[in-house]
Amino acid sequence: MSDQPIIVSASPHVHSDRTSRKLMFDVVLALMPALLVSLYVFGYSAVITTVAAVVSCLVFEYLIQRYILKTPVTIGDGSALITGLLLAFNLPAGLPVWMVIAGSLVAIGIAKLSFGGLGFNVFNPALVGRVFLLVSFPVQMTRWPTAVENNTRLVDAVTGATPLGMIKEGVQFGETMSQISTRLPSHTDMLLGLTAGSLGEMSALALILGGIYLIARKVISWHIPVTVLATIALMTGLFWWADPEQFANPLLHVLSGGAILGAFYMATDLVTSPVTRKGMVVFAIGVGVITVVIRLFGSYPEGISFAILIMNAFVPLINRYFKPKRFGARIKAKMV
Amino acid sequence: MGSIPSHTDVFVHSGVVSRVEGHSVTVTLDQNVHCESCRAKGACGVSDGAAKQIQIDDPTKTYTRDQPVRVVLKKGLGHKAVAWAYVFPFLLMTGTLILGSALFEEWLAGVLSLAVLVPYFTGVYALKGYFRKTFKASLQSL
Amino acid sequence: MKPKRRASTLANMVLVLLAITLAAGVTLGFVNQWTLEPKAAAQRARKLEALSSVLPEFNNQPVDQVVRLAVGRDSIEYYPAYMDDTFVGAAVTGYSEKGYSGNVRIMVGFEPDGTILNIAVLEQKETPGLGTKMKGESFIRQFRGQNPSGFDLRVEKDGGEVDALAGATISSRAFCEAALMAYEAYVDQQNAQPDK
Amino acid sequence: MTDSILNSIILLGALGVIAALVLYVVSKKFHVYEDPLIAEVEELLPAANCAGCGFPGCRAFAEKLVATEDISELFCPVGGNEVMKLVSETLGKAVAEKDPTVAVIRCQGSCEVRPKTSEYQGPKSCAISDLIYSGETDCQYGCLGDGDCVAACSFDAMYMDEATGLPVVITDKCTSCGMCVDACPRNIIEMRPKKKRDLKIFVGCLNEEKGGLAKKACSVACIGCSKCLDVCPKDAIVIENNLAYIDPAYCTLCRKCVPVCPTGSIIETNFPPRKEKVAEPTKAESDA
Amino acid sequence: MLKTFPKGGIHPPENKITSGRPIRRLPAPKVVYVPIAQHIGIPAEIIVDRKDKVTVGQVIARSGGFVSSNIHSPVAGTVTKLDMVVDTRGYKKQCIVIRTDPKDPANEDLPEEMLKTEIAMAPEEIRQRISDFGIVGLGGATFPSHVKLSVKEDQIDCLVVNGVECEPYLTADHRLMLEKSQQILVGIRILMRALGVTRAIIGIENNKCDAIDLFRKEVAGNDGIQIAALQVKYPQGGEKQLIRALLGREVPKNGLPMDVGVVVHNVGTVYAVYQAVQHNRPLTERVVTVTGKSLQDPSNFWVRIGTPISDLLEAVGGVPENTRKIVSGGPMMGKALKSTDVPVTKGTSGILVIPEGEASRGEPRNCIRCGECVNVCPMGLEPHLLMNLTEKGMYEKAAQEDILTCIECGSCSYVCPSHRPLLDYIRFGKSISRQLATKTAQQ
Amino acid sequence: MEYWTILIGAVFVNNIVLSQFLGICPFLGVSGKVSTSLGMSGAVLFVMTIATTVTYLLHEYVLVPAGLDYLRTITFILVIAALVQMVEIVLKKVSPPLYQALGVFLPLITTNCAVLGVAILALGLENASLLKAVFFAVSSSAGFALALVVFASIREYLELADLPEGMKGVPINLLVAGLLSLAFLGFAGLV
Amino acid sequence: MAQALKQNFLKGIIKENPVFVMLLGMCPTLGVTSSAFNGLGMGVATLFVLLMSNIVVSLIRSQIPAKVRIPAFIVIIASFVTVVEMVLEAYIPFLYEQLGIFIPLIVVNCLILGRAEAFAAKNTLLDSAVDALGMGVGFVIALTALGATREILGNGSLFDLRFVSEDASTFILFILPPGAFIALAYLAYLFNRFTQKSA
Ligand SMILES: Cc1cc2nc3c(=O)[nH]c(=O)nc-3n(C[C@H](O)[C@H](O)[C@H](O)COP(=O)(O)O)c2cc1C
Ligand SMILES: Cc1cc2nc3c(=O)[nH]c(=O)nc-3n(C[C@H](O)[C@H](O)[C@H](O)COP(=O)(O)O)c2cc1C
Ligand SMILES: Cc1cc2nc3c(=O)[nH]c(=O)nc-3n(C[C@H](O)[C@H](O)[C@H](O)COP(=O)(O)O)c2cc1C
Ligand SMILES: Cc1cc2nc3c(=O)[nH]c(=O)nc-3n(C[C@H](O)[C@H](O)[C@H](O)CO)c2cc1C
Ligand code: SF4
Ligand code: SF4
Ligand code: SF4
Ligand code: SF4
Ligand code: FES
Repeated sequence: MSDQPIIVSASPHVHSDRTSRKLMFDVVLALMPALLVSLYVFGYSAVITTVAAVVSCLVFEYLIQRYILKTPVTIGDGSALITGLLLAFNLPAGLPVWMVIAGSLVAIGIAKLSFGGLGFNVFNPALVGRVFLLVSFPVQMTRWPTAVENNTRLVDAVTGATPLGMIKEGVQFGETMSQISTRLPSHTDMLLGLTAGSLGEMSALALILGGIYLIARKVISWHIPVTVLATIALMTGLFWWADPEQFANPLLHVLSGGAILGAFYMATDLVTSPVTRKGMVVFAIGVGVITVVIRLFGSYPEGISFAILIMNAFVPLINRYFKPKRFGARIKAKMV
Repeated sequence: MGSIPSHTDVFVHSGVVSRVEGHSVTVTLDQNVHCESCRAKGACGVSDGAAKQIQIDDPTKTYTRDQPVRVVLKKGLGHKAVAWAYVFPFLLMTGTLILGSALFEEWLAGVLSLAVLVPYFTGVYALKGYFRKTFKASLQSL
Repeated sequence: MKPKRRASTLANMVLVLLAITLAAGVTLGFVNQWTLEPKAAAQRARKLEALSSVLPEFNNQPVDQVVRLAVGRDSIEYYPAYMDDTFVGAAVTGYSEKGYSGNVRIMVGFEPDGTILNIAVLEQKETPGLGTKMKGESFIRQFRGQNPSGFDLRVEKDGGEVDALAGATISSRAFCEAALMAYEAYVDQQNAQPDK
Repeated sequence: MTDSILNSIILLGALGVIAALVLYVVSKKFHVYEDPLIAEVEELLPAANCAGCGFPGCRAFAEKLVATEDISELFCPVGGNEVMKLVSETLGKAVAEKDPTVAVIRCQGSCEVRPKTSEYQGPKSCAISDLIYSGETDCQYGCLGDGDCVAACSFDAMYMDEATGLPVVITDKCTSCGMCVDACPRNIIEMRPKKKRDLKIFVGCLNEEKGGLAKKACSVACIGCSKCLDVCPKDAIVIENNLAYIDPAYCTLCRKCVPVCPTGSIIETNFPPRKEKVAEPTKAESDA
Repeated sequence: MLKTFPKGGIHPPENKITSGRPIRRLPAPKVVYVPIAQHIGIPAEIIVDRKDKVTVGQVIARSGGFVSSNIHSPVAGTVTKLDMVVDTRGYKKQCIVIRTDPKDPANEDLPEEMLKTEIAMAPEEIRQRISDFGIVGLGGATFPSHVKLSVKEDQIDCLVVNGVECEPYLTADHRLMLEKSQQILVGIRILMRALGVTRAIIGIENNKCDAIDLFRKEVAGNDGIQIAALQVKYPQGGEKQLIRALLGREVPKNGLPMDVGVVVHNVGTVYAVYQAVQHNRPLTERVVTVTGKSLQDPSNFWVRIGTPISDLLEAVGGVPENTRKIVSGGPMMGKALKSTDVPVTKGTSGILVIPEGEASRGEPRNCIRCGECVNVCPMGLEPHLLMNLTEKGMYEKAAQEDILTCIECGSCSYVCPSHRPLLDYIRFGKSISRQLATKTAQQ
Repeated sequence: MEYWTILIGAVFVNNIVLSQFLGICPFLGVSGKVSTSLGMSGAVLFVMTIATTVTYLLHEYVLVPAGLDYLRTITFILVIAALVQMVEIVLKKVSPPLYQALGVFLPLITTNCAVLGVAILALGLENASLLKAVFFAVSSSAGFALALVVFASIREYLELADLPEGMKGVPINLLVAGLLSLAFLGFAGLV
Repeated sequence: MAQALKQNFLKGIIKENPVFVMLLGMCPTLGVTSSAFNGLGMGVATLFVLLMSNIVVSLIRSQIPAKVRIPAFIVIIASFVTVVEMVLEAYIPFLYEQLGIFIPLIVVNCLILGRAEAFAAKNTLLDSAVDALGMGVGFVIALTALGATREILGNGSLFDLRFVSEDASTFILFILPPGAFIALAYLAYLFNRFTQKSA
């Protein structure tokens, strides 16, 4: 026998080789294609924003855990890294660095560690950070650098409107969809990511690629992303069918804005989404409906961040009412 | 193994026996059971009826005055009680108001919608037997 | 130690409560009487303050010479100002229902030729930090000394010359609409009473 | 003008009268009787709500005190005799005086004297590891060292000694509420009378195995050799299942048993240091 | 599609390295330590004394009640002591120590008996025999088998024989089925007669194709005995899951198999029944798999009850240097041992030796609410919630969340990516909840 | 449409708890149990409706004609306090078992500032009418209920979290309310 | 005696701070504190009503039959609130507009703050005045602190004194509703940490 004392523990004595760290790094991997597209599209400013967000998230997690909460430091588990990445993905490239840092502080300090750290937060940290910045700095947060032409410049890229922004503004001016659509980028551009928008929401294609990887690796299940996108498509489709001059077509709604980023990477955050499949579907329908309501009738052109946060609040309620079916809960078993 | 007597499908409220008449026990409820998380519980409440009293019949055991007890109520009954006490009269009131507004002047409609509560509660009074049977709470001594 | 308390008999209860409510009634009645004047004065003072901030020096009582004009769903006010009986300008209110949240009401001071002297915001419920910046010097500054006859009182986005507040185009648009309303009313008023 | 004042008086006066009438009716129908004594007694209690008295909280205990005739069985360990005396005065009922007690840890199995023979991996909780197995050492009676007792103490009267891996009671802070006694799955903690200057003598071991086995598992284990029993002048010691127990009711703190224990299993607290070797009997007696 | 239960379950690496190893016999050990509490229920009462001579199969401790069982001497020899011996948890428990008499021929292995297919006994006699001959469930729970047979007429319509052996590593049942298939079939008929049923199903996981084929061949469609191949999925062998998989019936919450007209017996139990009824042999030995990737010679053994586990490990070439954990039972449900001085009991199905690298548990981290534990729980529970509730002392709430229906399969702890010790807490929560429940029941 | 605006406004956009700050004490104070908060919501619904009806009538048909606007606060609070008591008395008289069930189930309904606040706000609605005032009260209580139930469920959930020392209790409750309110900003502009 | 009074006064500020500890009067606390001045104004108005009504109740307490204590107390508080309302409208109209609906709500607030007084009404004039003063000052401090925090973060100013340029980006969120909750959450957190340490 080994000279070290024998180990005693309760069963089971074997364990699957999945760990939460591996899960997290799978997500990071899945985000890479989209990040590469963004680096190509926005150039240096994307690098700066991403690095600022990631580094500051990690640093804040370290500082707060070490010096304020005095709990073990967990920056190695990869969750703060994801929060940083996703926060950056939700910001316009080239946002002033101090704002990025403030957003990270809010995400990590307020939304995550105030609740006790990984696993206890009710709201999606990256989104809390993002929405905090959006509400506080609406001007800077809606200054979108246009794609590609400016990717080698360091500062002050020319800014353009996002497709959803153009629609919202157009509708406010009383324009019809056919007038607006002349200004809109093509669907292919949106698929590839050659439009204005947040750093990471650019390329639907790259995001879907990563999403499929996550589903294949069983990091996330298909229920949330598919339901969210289907709900968005269905609802916007209904409105579009009723009045195509007033409302944009469903394909545009699915491809534009943060719909895909949100559906695959943010609504699926394990911590802040329901546990059971049924619950996930309910949650995802909620996200989809609120997103569409905000996009079509609210004052923000894009609503998925808010929608996810609002539904985050409903998760405890959903978990409460959509429990797995207990074995043997059926009153009388049927005789065969 | 058998089924476990589930002690969790109920509401429990502690109180003190304040009067005993035969099998009818009057219990004064401690007010703060549901406010346990409220820091201001000591200072809370505007109405003077801070200590609620309820009457319970329990022929099985005897109780003495000032005995601390727990009142136990089946969980589903709480919502049912809320429906009878608040939600139904509310629906009646708003219904009357909407109808009344269409037919009469505003003030009359308003007064009517308040007045309709009188027959409602009279009706509830008439259903005494039903309520007695439905809302049975029981006592546990501590 | 404990003071003896009045027993809770019906008579006692009614009497004491009656006494207290009566006392309250008297007090409040009197305080109301007493503050009626100051309340009115305060309102007047606020108006005067707004007036003097947007008008050149005057020595008449514009508040007493106010002209009410019905415009749209609401009415606006026209306050002429005189210095020793010479017309030195007028303050005209304007409003817009297109604010981000609720109405925007402003008071525009015009020189006799219609040049804007100054603008004061009377009422707005815009979002703090966004729409509320319409009260700020840097926004108002661009209107001073402009004559709307040669200055397109619309935000740049709509083809006008007003530099909108960043992130608050809606508020800026409402502000401009109110200013334009005031200007048009002023012009109408001048046309109706050409002597002034 | 004065109309307004008059109106306000009339309106408010009417409201006042109505309110008074309503309240009068209410007071007739809603008479609430609560014994004011309950509140008074509750004031006296320490408000620790520790349940050491056997009731859910101080309020419940107060209700019980007021309700029961004979309260000599009831005792608030936190408040101790002082509070009970006040309660007795308030209620005019007799209370029993109890010796103040304090928690003691009846295990000395530090890492040094009780070698680890296995390594436990699982939740740091005595209750859970007790459920899983007999502990990291070969003693199935001793302290598991995961600190459930420390966690249970709501008065910060306990801490885990890093060096020994055993819990320590801070006697001055201990209110003798007994929560730790309940928390320990191995029943290691005992409430012993505090006596004067907190002098205590007790056997710091619970191992019921035969001497050799016990000694093998832990070098300071009680081996049930009866030497202490033989020297005890007051017959305060009983030996059962290879284990000695000193009954505080009879022990006069003479300390005779302490030096004779071959394993050093008997613990004495707060005594002045012993003179070299055998202490003079007179000295020992004066200590008592 | 192979049958299986619908919700939950996992598929850990099977590692059935001993499935090709025929069952060997170990010579009778020099000393046996026979604990008196080897079954669920009341411990047996010792009826021998020091220095008594006993022989193989002699009752040495008598059943202490209805839910209890006789214990028979596994060897011929002399009772040396009534002493204590450590159980799998490391606590000392009463046992009878018997020194084997090396000269007594009874201690030599008996010759293989001829297969005896005729069943002479009436149902009542069978039940009595099973009770007298100390037969308890060998599937793990060691529940006295006669209790399960004491059913009302027509209450049961199907006997399920559990040949699933879903635990990784273990092959005792598998080997038994291969080597004693005919005896098992006779045993099944005995039990069918005792229960008065005409239908029996043997459930076997599809990773034991040889056993399935063998049974299929031998049954040849008569007797109402069916063979069902099952998908390989842990914990298929749990009786509730097995019944669901085979018959589509769901044992009600807090209910028993008999509530849905089923009795489940392990194949080992069935074989023991055969031995008792047909050959008058009480339960004194069983098959134990001694296994582990680091062992020189992992094997299956016929082992006499009371044999120290250290002897077994000796027989496979000793414990390797790098061993850090020794488990009695399989890796999913077995108990880690503190020492090898523990005797084999009726419930010991295997000994698993785990080397250095695989012995340590991962550091637990915060739950990330991934829901994996919920997905794999075959009982439809929410293990992460149950653990949290227990951790925070909210036992009533845990009881409300059906903590007591957990079958302790450990699937949740197995999958948790955060290495949460879910089952550790759930077990603790169950014990407290049970205490609370009995307390309220008393009120 | 006007009614639709009132409803969406009171429930989502200007939720009376999350953005108007009325009834915060019960919101933060009442225990975090979902079933209790559902019951509370029902009670508040009734109390707010009846209180608004009475105060609206009192204001429009007594105070204003008599020129006693300035007695609004004092009369309203008296009337509301009396009403709450009356409801209790009536319930107790009419059906003791019902009253008893409520007593066990619900915390005492106290007059909180939400009732007074809604009664006063209802007077200031555009083109106010009794119907509209009552509808506003109903919408407000729906908003109150929504916030209360969601909040209660989150608090039940947070009982299981390892909150940092010092965040427990008041701070975390406020923080959750804040983040909830932040999320609800997304509804801005719906009306 | 003086010591006891001091204690009585201080407990309202720290140990029983109505906002941070007792969680009372949250509506005005959150609703009107978008600037330090508003917070101060609301705090002072509340302090005044609380002090005055406590004094009056304490003076006439022996005359009030037990059963009408509450209505009597309501009437007295509501009267003072109405006075404050009218005076503010007349003399500080700007503040009157800012505080809006929360002025009448002082009634509810003071009713709760002063409940101990109403219920027991057992204290002498001096005691109850000091008690009210302590509570009131605790309330003023909390409201002003919250208002100041929100104004500084959200508007870059304190009591309307700007220290960043008008066009600078500030954390607007803090003068919006969510900011009220969040700022108070962290003030309460700091308060907790601070008092726990000193305890
Ligand atoms: C919570 C919130 C508050 C807002 N407040 C205002 C406001 O007060 N004034 C305004 O013009 N726009 C406000 N907006 C922004 C408008 O919805 C709209 O996006 C903006 O006016 C577009 O103007 P821009 O082109 O200048 O960015 C607000 C938006 C939100 C979400
Ligand atoms: C108190 C008790 C009574 C039982 N009664 C019966 C019974 O009447 N019939 C039966 O088939 N099994 C009965 N069982 C046995 C269980 O169904 C089950 O086989 C046993 O607990 C072992 O199952 P396991 O190995 O899946 O854990 C009983 C078990 C217990 C604990
Ligand atoms: C998680 C779990 C897994 C089990 N796996 C098996 C198994 O693989 N084979 C088996 O015979 N019994 C297994 N059992 C035990 C059965 O549930 C049941 O107790 C047994 O088949 C009854 O037969 P017995 O009384 O003859 O032992 C398992 C029990 C549990 C709880
Ligand atoms: C599939 C997946 C999605 C995630 N999405 C997010 C996210 O949207 N925002 C975020 O802050 N963290 C995200 N994380 C990381 C982590 O779960 C998050 O930081 C926790 O919410 C912190 O408690 C994600 C992790 C995984 C595995
Ligand atoms: S040490 Fe034990 S008895 Fe003493 S106060 Fe702590 S828990 Fe209570
Ligand atoms: S004394 Fe008991 S509870 Fe305390 S650490 Fe030791 S075993 Fe655990
Ligand atoms: S909770 Fe119990 S039944 Fe469910 S997976 Fe875990 S151990 Fe198995
Ligand atoms: S598997 Fe682990 S991390 Fe996932 S929900 Fe369950 S306990 Fe949490
Ligand atoms: S101040 Fe307490 S509810 Fe508003």
